[in-house]
Amino acid sequence: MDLLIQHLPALQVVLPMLAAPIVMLMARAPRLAWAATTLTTWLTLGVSILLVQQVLLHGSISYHMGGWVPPVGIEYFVDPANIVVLLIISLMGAISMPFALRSVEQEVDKAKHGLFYAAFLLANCGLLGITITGDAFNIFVFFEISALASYALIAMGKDRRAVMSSYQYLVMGTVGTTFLLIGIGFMYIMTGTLNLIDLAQRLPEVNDTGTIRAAFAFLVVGISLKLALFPLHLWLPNAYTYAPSMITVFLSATATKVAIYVLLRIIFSVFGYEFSFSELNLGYVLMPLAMLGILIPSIVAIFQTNIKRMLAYSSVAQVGYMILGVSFASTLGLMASVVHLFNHAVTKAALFMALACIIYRVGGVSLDRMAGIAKQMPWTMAAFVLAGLSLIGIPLTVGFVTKWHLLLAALEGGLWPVAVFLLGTSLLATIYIWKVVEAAYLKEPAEGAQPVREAPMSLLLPTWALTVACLYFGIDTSLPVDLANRAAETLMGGYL
Amino acid sequence: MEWLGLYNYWVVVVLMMVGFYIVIAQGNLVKKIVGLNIFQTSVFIFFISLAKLDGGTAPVYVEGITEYSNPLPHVLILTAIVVGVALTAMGLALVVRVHELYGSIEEDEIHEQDGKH
Amino acid sequence: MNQVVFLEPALAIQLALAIPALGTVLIALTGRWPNLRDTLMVATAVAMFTMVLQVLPEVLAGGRPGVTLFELFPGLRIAFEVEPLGMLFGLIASGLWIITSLYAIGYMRGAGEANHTRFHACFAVALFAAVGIAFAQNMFTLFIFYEILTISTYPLVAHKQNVAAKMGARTYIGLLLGTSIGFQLVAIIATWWMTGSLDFTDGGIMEGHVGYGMGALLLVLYMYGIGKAALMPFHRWLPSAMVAPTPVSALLHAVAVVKAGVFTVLKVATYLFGLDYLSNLWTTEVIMYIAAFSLLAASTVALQKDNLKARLAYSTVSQLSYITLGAMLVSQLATIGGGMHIAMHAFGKITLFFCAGAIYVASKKTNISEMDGIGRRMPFTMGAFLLGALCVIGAPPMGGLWSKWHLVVGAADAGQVLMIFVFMISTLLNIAYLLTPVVRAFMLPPTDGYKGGIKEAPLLCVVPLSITALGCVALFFIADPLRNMLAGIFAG
Amino acid sequence: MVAIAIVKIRNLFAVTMLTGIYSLLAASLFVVMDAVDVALTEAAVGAGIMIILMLGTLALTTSKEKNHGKGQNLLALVVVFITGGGLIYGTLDMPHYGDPEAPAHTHLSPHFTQESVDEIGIPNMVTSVLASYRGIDTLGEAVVIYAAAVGVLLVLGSGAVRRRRKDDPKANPKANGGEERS
Amino acid sequence: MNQYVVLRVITKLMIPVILLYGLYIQFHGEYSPGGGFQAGIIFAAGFVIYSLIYGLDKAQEAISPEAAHILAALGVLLYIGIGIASFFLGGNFLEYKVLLPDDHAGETFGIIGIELGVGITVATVALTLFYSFAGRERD
Repeated sequence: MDLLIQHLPALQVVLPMLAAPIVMLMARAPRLAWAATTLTTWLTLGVSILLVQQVLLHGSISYHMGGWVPPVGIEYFVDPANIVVLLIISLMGAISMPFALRSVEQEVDKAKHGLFYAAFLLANCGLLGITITGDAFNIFVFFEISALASYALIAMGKDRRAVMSSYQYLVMGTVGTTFLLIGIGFMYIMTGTLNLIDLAQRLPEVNDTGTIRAAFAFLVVGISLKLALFPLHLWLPNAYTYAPSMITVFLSATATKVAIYVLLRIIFSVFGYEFSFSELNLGYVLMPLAMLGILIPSIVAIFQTNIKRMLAYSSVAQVGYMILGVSFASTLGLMASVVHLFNHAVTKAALFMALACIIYRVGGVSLDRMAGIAKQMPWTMAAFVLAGLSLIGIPLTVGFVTKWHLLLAALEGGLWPVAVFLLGTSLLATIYIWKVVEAAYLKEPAEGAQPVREAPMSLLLPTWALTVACLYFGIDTSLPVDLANRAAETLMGGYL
Repeated sequence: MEWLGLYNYWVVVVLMMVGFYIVIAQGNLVKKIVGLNIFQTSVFIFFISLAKLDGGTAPVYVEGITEYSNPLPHVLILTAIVVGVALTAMGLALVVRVHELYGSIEEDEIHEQDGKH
Repeated sequence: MNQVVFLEPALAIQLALAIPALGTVLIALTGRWPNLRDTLMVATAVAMFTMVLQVLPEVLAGGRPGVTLFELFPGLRIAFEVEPLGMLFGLIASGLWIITSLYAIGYMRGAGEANHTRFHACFAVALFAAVGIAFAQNMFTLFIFYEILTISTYPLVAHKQNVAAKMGARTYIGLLLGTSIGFQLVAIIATWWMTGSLDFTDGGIMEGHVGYGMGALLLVLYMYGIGKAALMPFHRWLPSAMVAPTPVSALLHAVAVVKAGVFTVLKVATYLFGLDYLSNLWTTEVIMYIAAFSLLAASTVALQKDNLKARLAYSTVSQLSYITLGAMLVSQLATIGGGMHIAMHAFGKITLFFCAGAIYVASKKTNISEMDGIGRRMPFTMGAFLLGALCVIGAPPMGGLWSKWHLVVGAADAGQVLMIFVFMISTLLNIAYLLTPVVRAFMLPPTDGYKGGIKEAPLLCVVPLSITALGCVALFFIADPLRNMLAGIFAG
Repeated sequence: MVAIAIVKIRNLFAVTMLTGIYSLLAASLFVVMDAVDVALTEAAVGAGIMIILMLGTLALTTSKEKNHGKGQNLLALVVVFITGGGLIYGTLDMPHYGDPEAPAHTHLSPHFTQESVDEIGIPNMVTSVLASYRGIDTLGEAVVIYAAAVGVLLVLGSGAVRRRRKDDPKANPKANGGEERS
Repeated sequence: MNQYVVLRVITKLMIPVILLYGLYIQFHGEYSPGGGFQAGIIFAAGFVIYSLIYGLDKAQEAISPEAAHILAALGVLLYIGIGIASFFLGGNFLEYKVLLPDDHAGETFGIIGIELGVGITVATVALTLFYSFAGRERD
């Protein structure tokens, strides 16, 4: 057990990495591949939970890869800030696996299951690696692992547009990571180090140089591409719409969240609050972008007839909320952003899962095909409505917890108009969610539509697990709020 | 002339811009991948030029020599090149699939086939 | 009285909320057996009313029993506390539910509507929310139940699922959610931000924390944020909601939903702002004039409506403004009058709606112009209609007299002579639009050449409306204890 | 230069060849700058794998780029010039090429160049850094290339010749996965 | 390409040389430029040339796609395995020192091991990629 505890940070990443090749070799036994993947994701979740425990008990953990003392070697670093993100990723990985069984069997060719799950594990491993590592270049490497795996997974969608959207994602994602690489290069030449903590200590000496400013700009733009910050979000709606259902669930809950975490790390921990907000006035750039990024995608979402696409646009808008919290440049705002990482992951995953249930039975989720579906799939639609309420931000759901803190942060900054804007935009969310509700509950099924049955238990249970989480954490807010609070304080405090 | 010392970087910057331009402006899917490649390779050259040390030699230990070029960027670029290949392979594989499904590798033609989306 | 009290108030409050919640589930589950389902519904209503009654003695004795369920963030609680105003609202909502549930069974079966189970389940949720609003200890709790009420009544409004119903329901939920999130929530959060509290406190929580300028703004936000009070120009939802089946209009849009609105107005005015603080805000008077305008304008519109339910809806808009106006007069008497009017108007208007529904069930008529001479074949219904109308008008021997009396005296007390005239004119308008149907029903010969004898609606429709009509009369005589209880608002 | 030619030329075979040449040029630049390991890799990759893959792609698709309107390129130019401007701005404050006083050469580099032989015991410092100091990076690298294999297999199938000949082409596993449209 | 006898003969002679060179690069990486990655590519290049001249089916007889997949997976597993082995010998992940009693020997052993893993993976992955592209018919 001691051995286990000691190596937790390494295990967090190595477990899925180790399992991927093994699962790939199970090409002949899809069920076995699934079982092995499920086991791995749950073990990974176990590791995350143990890590949370360790961090809460003993404070931050630094793990020296290869036994080399940082900054010479690479360090894995777990503190209250990234532990939340680790938990989100491994939780979402674990919960989407039981769901995957039936959904993937229907959507992906059986012969490819081994590869499919291997790619899924690699994506999982990449995201965990990005989050846990304490080395700038290592972030880049893991970004690419998760990206490559996601490109392949998205291309597995049934619609031929899946391939094209995967290609677009690849081009934009690669430009993003290349920008990231340029930024890392600039930082390296001015400081001679790649270790994030070391960087944080050495940057202040040189941060009045153009090089560092350019580095900052390239890092922020590069990561913004990955996190789909408006107007760099163009890859996201297509990718989410055409990917296999289970992949949409997983990616929507994790991929952009991890990118946001990296952005937070860079802005707050590496460059520091002073440099980012006082010298470069990042807040003035992010706030309008965030507000536009909430407004425009929300409006676009209203006009979508494919519900998956509608929710994808809503995801872009939700990224706007998270960035808005960051742009307030206060502990409270930051905390709202971090808590929204968790809340939105749970909510959006629940929504996409409900859609996946409908896709499983009906075959598509255009507004027409959902007409009258509530009678045939009452449990699925009930979950959709509840999670939808959370997306809108109705009290007693997790969505409200976010909105509440964002509003308080806006008021704390004296930004009344922003507060009103925030509430106004939740009305936009109401409109698009309500369109679905109206179609599902009040419309009669189209002529000649085949009646369908309720989704199978293996799909329904994970959906409801997340839906219940939406409600539970909306009432007993202490766990996410507490973790987010610690995370925000850690980030604001920098690495020192 | 102080900026002469920076000349080397600027050549690389021009290369990067050319690559980046291809990525954005070209509608041919293969060319886009080529553009990405050029873009990335230029970044690699940029990194390697960071590592160069006047009077240093290749970082392989030889008795008596104390000045070596910085090995760290070399390592990073080794990794980055591999990543680049991986991405290229993946991108080209997708292009092949796109061609099979649409019969074209021109972006505008593909968008036409898919309607508005 | 003491014999029927067998529970601790705190437990009774929780049960009063738990019973309709449980009832919803049971109704949803027993949908396949209509008789069992309907029995369960009535049983739920009775059980709930019993629970609400358990709390009454302590409130009458001046106590304010309460219970805290849980804390969302430090200081932000989901908690309940019953004070006189809430007691009154709770009693009315749960008491009238029993009668309405009987009526609903008769109406829904008689009018051949579909989807009974969904209808009754949503109804139970709505009542759950109404009692939650009545008993809320703080603005946050109130807001949550306010939203539950909005959402749970949406399927009821859209019940018929035709184009008109859907459009009406869209207006309904759009306006109610829009105002509550766009204005009310802003105001709530701002209040929390500035005062650090959302608890309903005697004398208000604003004084000393919020400047008068900001307070003036907050007042406007609250008053328009409480869309259910139907202050013009955000009253459109109420006529839209009339596409719903009549029991919905009767209980929800004459009692639970709209009264939740004005109840919230009274609560906010007395317990968040406090009357003294309110009197220092320049917007108080502005809102008062707007309420006066709504009152007269809605009455005028009502006069022109031929559709009986639409006329009653505009009448409701007008009557709600009485209560808002009462709150804005910043006088204790007027506030008490507003509270009483909640009760009086509830009985009066529910009777009127029951009658409209009964006419529809019996003869499928909805327009007043078609109802000439209908009094002869439906004497009980139209008799009850007369009583209800008189109650709303405020004529003796109806309960409505007392609430109007207090409002007028309150206006005099506040020195707002103009408002006395407003009340007077509106009473005349009330008479004009409420008594014309009665006169036409009894005096004019039937236009459709109907000659036959009495053909009333089903018994389950007629009995409830008779009960509520008698209630209007009864209120005239028990107005004094009611007044005493409401005076407790300012005793604490 | 070669790169600019790539923009202009429409024959994709030529483009591929030029890319190869570009890679070789880059490789020789690497040698000039003392990065022999990198040069070897770039040569192997750029002139080897990359070309083979591209030719494979072109064989499977088409080698002619089609003519299309040139109207929308202005925006691209603006974006590119902003990026380039940012890069130039970034380089202005940089230490000069080869400057031994640059922080990059004074902070960690000495540890690698002076002590790695003692600590690790092998003369090629690049290998020491690669495999030991930054071992997890290299593991990541291996996983990346492995992920590419997984991805390409998912997208294109394994390309097994024998199996395909035996089976009916329609039932060929590689052809599935993407083709049934919803 | 059966008619190009010269090519076939030269290829036959060249391939062992190429593979040998690959092995040299693989195991000499500690002393001179090169290592697992470069070696893997060169190794794969040998097979690619072989299949260009003799046909894809012949190459797949030598190393079947399935075998390539398994080897690619094993390469990664070897790398991770060495990392995990150092757990049990008291070190951190990828701490090679602990693998053998002597620090330098341990380091060298570890590096050779992981380079081998990289080499196998890269060679077989490159081959897999080639098979995937080449094995697809134009349609």
